[in-house]
Amino acid sequence: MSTLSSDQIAKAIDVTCDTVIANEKYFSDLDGLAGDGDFGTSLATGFKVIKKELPEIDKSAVGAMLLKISMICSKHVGGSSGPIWGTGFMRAGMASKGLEEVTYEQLTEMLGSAIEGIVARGGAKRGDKTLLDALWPIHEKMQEMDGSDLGAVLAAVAAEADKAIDETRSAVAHRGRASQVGERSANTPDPGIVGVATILKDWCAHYGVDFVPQAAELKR
Amino acid sequence: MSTLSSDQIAKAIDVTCDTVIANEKYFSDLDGLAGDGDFGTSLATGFKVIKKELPEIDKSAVGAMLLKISMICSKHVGGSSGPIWGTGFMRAGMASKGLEEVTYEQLTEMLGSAIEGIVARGGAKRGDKTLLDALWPIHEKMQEMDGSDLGAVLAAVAAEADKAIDETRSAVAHRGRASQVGERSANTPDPGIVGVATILKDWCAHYGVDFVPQAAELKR
Amino acid sequence: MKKFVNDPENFVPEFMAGVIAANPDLLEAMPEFQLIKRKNVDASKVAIVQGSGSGHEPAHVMAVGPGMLTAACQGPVFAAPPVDACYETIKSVATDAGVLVLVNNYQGDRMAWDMACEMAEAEGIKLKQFIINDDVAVQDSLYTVGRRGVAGNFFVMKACGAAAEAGADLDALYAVADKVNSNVRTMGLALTSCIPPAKGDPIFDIGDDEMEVGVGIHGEPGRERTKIKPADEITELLFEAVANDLPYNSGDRVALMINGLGGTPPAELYVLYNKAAQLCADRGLTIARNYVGEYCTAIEMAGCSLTLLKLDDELEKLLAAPAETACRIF
Amino acid sequence: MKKFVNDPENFVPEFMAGVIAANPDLLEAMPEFQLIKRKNVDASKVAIVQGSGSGHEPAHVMAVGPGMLTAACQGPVFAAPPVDACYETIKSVATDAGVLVLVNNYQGDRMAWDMACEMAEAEGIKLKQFIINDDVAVQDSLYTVGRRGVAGNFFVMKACGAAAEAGADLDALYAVADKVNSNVRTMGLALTSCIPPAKGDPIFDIGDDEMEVGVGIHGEPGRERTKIKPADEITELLFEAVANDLPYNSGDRVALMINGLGGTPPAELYVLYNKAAQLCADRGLTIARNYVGEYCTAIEMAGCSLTLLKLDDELEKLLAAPAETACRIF
Ligand SMILES: Nc1ncnc2c1ncn2[C@@H]1O[C@H](COP(=O)(O)OP(=O)(O)O)[C@@H](O)[C@H]1O
Ligand SMILES: Nc1ncnc2c1ncn2[C@@H]1O[C@H](COP(=O)(O)OP(=O)(O)O)[C@@H](O)[C@H]1O
Ligand SMILES: [Mg+2]
Ligand SMILES: [Mg+2]
Ligand SMILES: [Mg+2]
Ligand SMILES: [Mg+2]
Repeated sequence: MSTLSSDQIAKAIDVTCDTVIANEKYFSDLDGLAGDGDFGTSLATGFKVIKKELPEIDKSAVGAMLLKISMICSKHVGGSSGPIWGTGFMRAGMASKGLEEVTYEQLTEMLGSAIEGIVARGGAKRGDKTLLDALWPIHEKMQEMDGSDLGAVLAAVAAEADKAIDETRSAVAHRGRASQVGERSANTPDPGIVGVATILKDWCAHYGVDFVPQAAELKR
Repeated sequence: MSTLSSDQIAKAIDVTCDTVIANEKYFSDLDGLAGDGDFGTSLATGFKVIKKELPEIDKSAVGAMLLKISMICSKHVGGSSGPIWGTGFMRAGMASKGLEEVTYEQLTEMLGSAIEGIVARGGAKRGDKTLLDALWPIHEKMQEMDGSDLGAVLAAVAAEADKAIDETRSAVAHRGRASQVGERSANTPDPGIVGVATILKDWCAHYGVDFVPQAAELKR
Repeated sequence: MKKFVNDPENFVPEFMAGVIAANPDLLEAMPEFQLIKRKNVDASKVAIVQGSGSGHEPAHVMAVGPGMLTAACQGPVFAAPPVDACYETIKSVATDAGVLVLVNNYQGDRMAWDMACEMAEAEGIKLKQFIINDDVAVQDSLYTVGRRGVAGNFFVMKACGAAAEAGADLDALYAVADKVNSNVRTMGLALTSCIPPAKGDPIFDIGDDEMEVGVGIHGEPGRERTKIKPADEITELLFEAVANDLPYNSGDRVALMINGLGGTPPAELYVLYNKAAQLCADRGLTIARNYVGEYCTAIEMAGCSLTLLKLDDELEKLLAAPAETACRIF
Repeated sequence: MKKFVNDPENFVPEFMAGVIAANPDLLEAMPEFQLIKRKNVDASKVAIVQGSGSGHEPAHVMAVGPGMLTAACQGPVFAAPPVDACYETIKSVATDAGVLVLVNNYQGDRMAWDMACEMAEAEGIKLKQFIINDDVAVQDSLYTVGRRGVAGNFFVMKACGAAAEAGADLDALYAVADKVNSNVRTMGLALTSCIPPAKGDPIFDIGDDEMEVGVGIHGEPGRERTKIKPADEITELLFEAVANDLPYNSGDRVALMINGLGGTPPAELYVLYNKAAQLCADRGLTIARNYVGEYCTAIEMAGCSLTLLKLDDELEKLLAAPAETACRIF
């Protein structure tokens, strides 16, 4: 069974930094449709620091590295995204404490822990139109698959996130700044979900995994 | 020799009211080019009151009627135009005190008095790019002519005012709000001169006097 | 982007440095946390803190001063401050008397302050959190994050600030905050959008003849988008929404605030006040105190909000007490 | 036109009614002359009056109050008040101690006040007229009307207001006005135009990437039109123009004002203040008092002006004296 080293995870995070930084304005514009237009900037502010500090961060243990990244989120990411992503990285880090590399099962559990933490922090439910509506199906898909072909897993979860964009598009947001505009949030994509899907799309490109996006927001 | 009755003068003032009111926005726009954009509104505010009160104003004496109009200017016209037009009407009124009708010579003197008063009030000199640069040549033209054909006089003074627009266009304003922008007032028409010329053009139309304007501002 | 700004990333640190430079005797900063606090804090009194996105000045850091906030931190424009900054804000002014944490009801702020309060309490700091939610434009329901906290926040800060100076303890201060929040209602309206410096263009599009009724202070869409109306009709529609919500009844003494959202000049706010004062009189409300100006802005948005606070003797006295902040006239 | 306005012709009377409604104990109006005056004027003291176009609020009618103006009248937006209104303003507060008439140097204002002063003096009213002209953007020469009076006006009103309260006589007050005016310099800058309500559209056109350096408070073109620059460069260019004019020299104590022209939000003004304070320090100027906010606006123009006033002990004391106007924070 395939395992992921701390360095491999660090590399994936580094690719994520590039995605978030490159999409700063786009993600903020999406957030401006029904929210307050800060999503892209908030996230990019933190991931610029992560990008810069990542080479220096101790990578001998996966958990410690993720906790360090969580702290950067607490320190540098404003808006709801700070507590949400900070909590996610913190819980994933706690779930992988002391490990030098993680198995596919451990990776799946780390995501499960992150999701639990985010739910506890922000109280979102299925269909509330948050990035959890992408993370839940991703987690379920990972539980279904055996992880023997990580490329296949990546293609499958990228497709789940992609699907989540369109499946939640017509919904009304019930969390975050966008929830305070009522019906007006319907028929706009959720920026958090688009963010997760864009990261996965870019991972596919980076790892040479075939993936044909469906949602308009990924086809730009 | 032709004389003008108080009623005839009142009628000319009434036509002037229509001109000023109809050009409120245009005159302000002209003033906005190098000045502060209030000329049209300031003048129109006063002439709306004049238009309304004119039927009630005692017309038994020319002088008293003009003094009444001067008072309306003092009360209702803001900006430099209040003192300028108010002083002009006041001095014209003083020069025609007690007269029931005025001769052509008296009319010419009334304009001369108005000009003197405006000069004393605002200190403008020839070429300072103010409405005096229209009034001076008009006054001189009136002194040259004998007034036997008032239509011919009207056509001649309208042409003087028309000419003054283009003759002062390239000058730099030395008085009023527009003077405080230095070179920037060059190559804009002076709104006060355009105002005088427009009034005379409309008088020509009202009295059936042929007049073919040259300046762009009168050809709209 | 028509703004006075250098590198947009430095916008918040730079304006905060300006606030400190203009108030060297009154305030001091911890720039690494975008935090401003009073100098010479009286350790025997409850400290009052707040922190939220930037772009609402004079809220929140400019509201620090005697009789107002003890400390405040700022996030980036329109985004809640990072958790760390909230935590440090509490820690920087924590006294034995405790800390009152005033949070405007936005999920980002709430989550950041929740985490910060947990961290501070774990270290033994005594505190209470109070959530402000005065915006009637937003439906309050179990299925949303609830009503937003907007200009009514000023009255909570002012009343609690005065009570804290007078020596009230933490529970008493919480009760003051609760009394103000229960009696204050606001609704806003935008004529134009606004441009967060880092974004560089308007946060929403709005037609030349349109207005956004019930807009949030971050440009969030409101109750409805309509054709622009005369000032008196706008005042009426804001007043009705606000006055019917609590409701405010004949005989009530109130504070009335006309708040400018940043791009609306003083004269227009007084046109609105003029009508609002008439509407209060028509309804039998006595305006005991009034506030016309910029209290909680949305950067340079042209727009306004109308706030009513029902007063009792206690609140009236607290509002009248002296206070001082970064913003001065003389 | 994105403004809170009913019938544009009633804009000025309506905002003035709002000012009165918000300050019933402090102020009263004579609406037929668009005139606001203090209640309970002390007849033994010199009265201070002013009057100019509207659109510069809080100047001029909102600057009436104890320690500031005794009365002021407003013209239409951006136009001098009618002669009658100026005359009535003098008359309404004339005391045996006399009246100090403060006129900003615009030809319209000057002619109206000249006529009004002649009328008042003919009736035996004792008065002195003082002309304020602090704008360094305008060339001062025999061939123009001279420098405009802009935000520096605040300091003349404040210092004279304090001196009048302290019982100074008319000659002494004139000397105070002269001292302030001789030591104060201002320059403004616009990022956007503004819309007089009666005109309905912008008073000038300006590109999305342009700024107008040395703009007048009525949108008069300034020294030059350039590409927009970072905030620090803007501050530098205003500071250099102002500071070199008097000039202000190392060791001077100064008051520094960053004035918003109406559409610029508080945070941006503090970005400018931050840099201006550094520039003062670099030049060896000590900022004894500072002012950041809206003191003299051009309706809703986005822009600013920078003012320096060289202080001596007398002026510093006069600026520090208490005062009260229509605009309040608390
Ligand atoms: N309670 C929540 N739980 C999980 N994700 C959330 C929650 N609220 C918002 N989000 C996600 O965060 C995104 C918005 O982030 P951001 O703009 O930083 O927050 P804010 O709403 O405070 O402005 C949303 O698109 C959504 O996907
Ligand atoms: N000193 C003056 N003497 C005569 N006419 C003048 C003088 N100053 C200005 N004007 C005329 O008045 C016009 C501007 O009037 P207005 O806009 O009301 O004045 P302001 O310059 O105060 O805004 C100018 O176009 C000019 O023709
Ligand atoms: Mg957001
Ligand atoms: Mg003008
Ligand atoms: Mg946000
Ligand atoms: Mg004018």
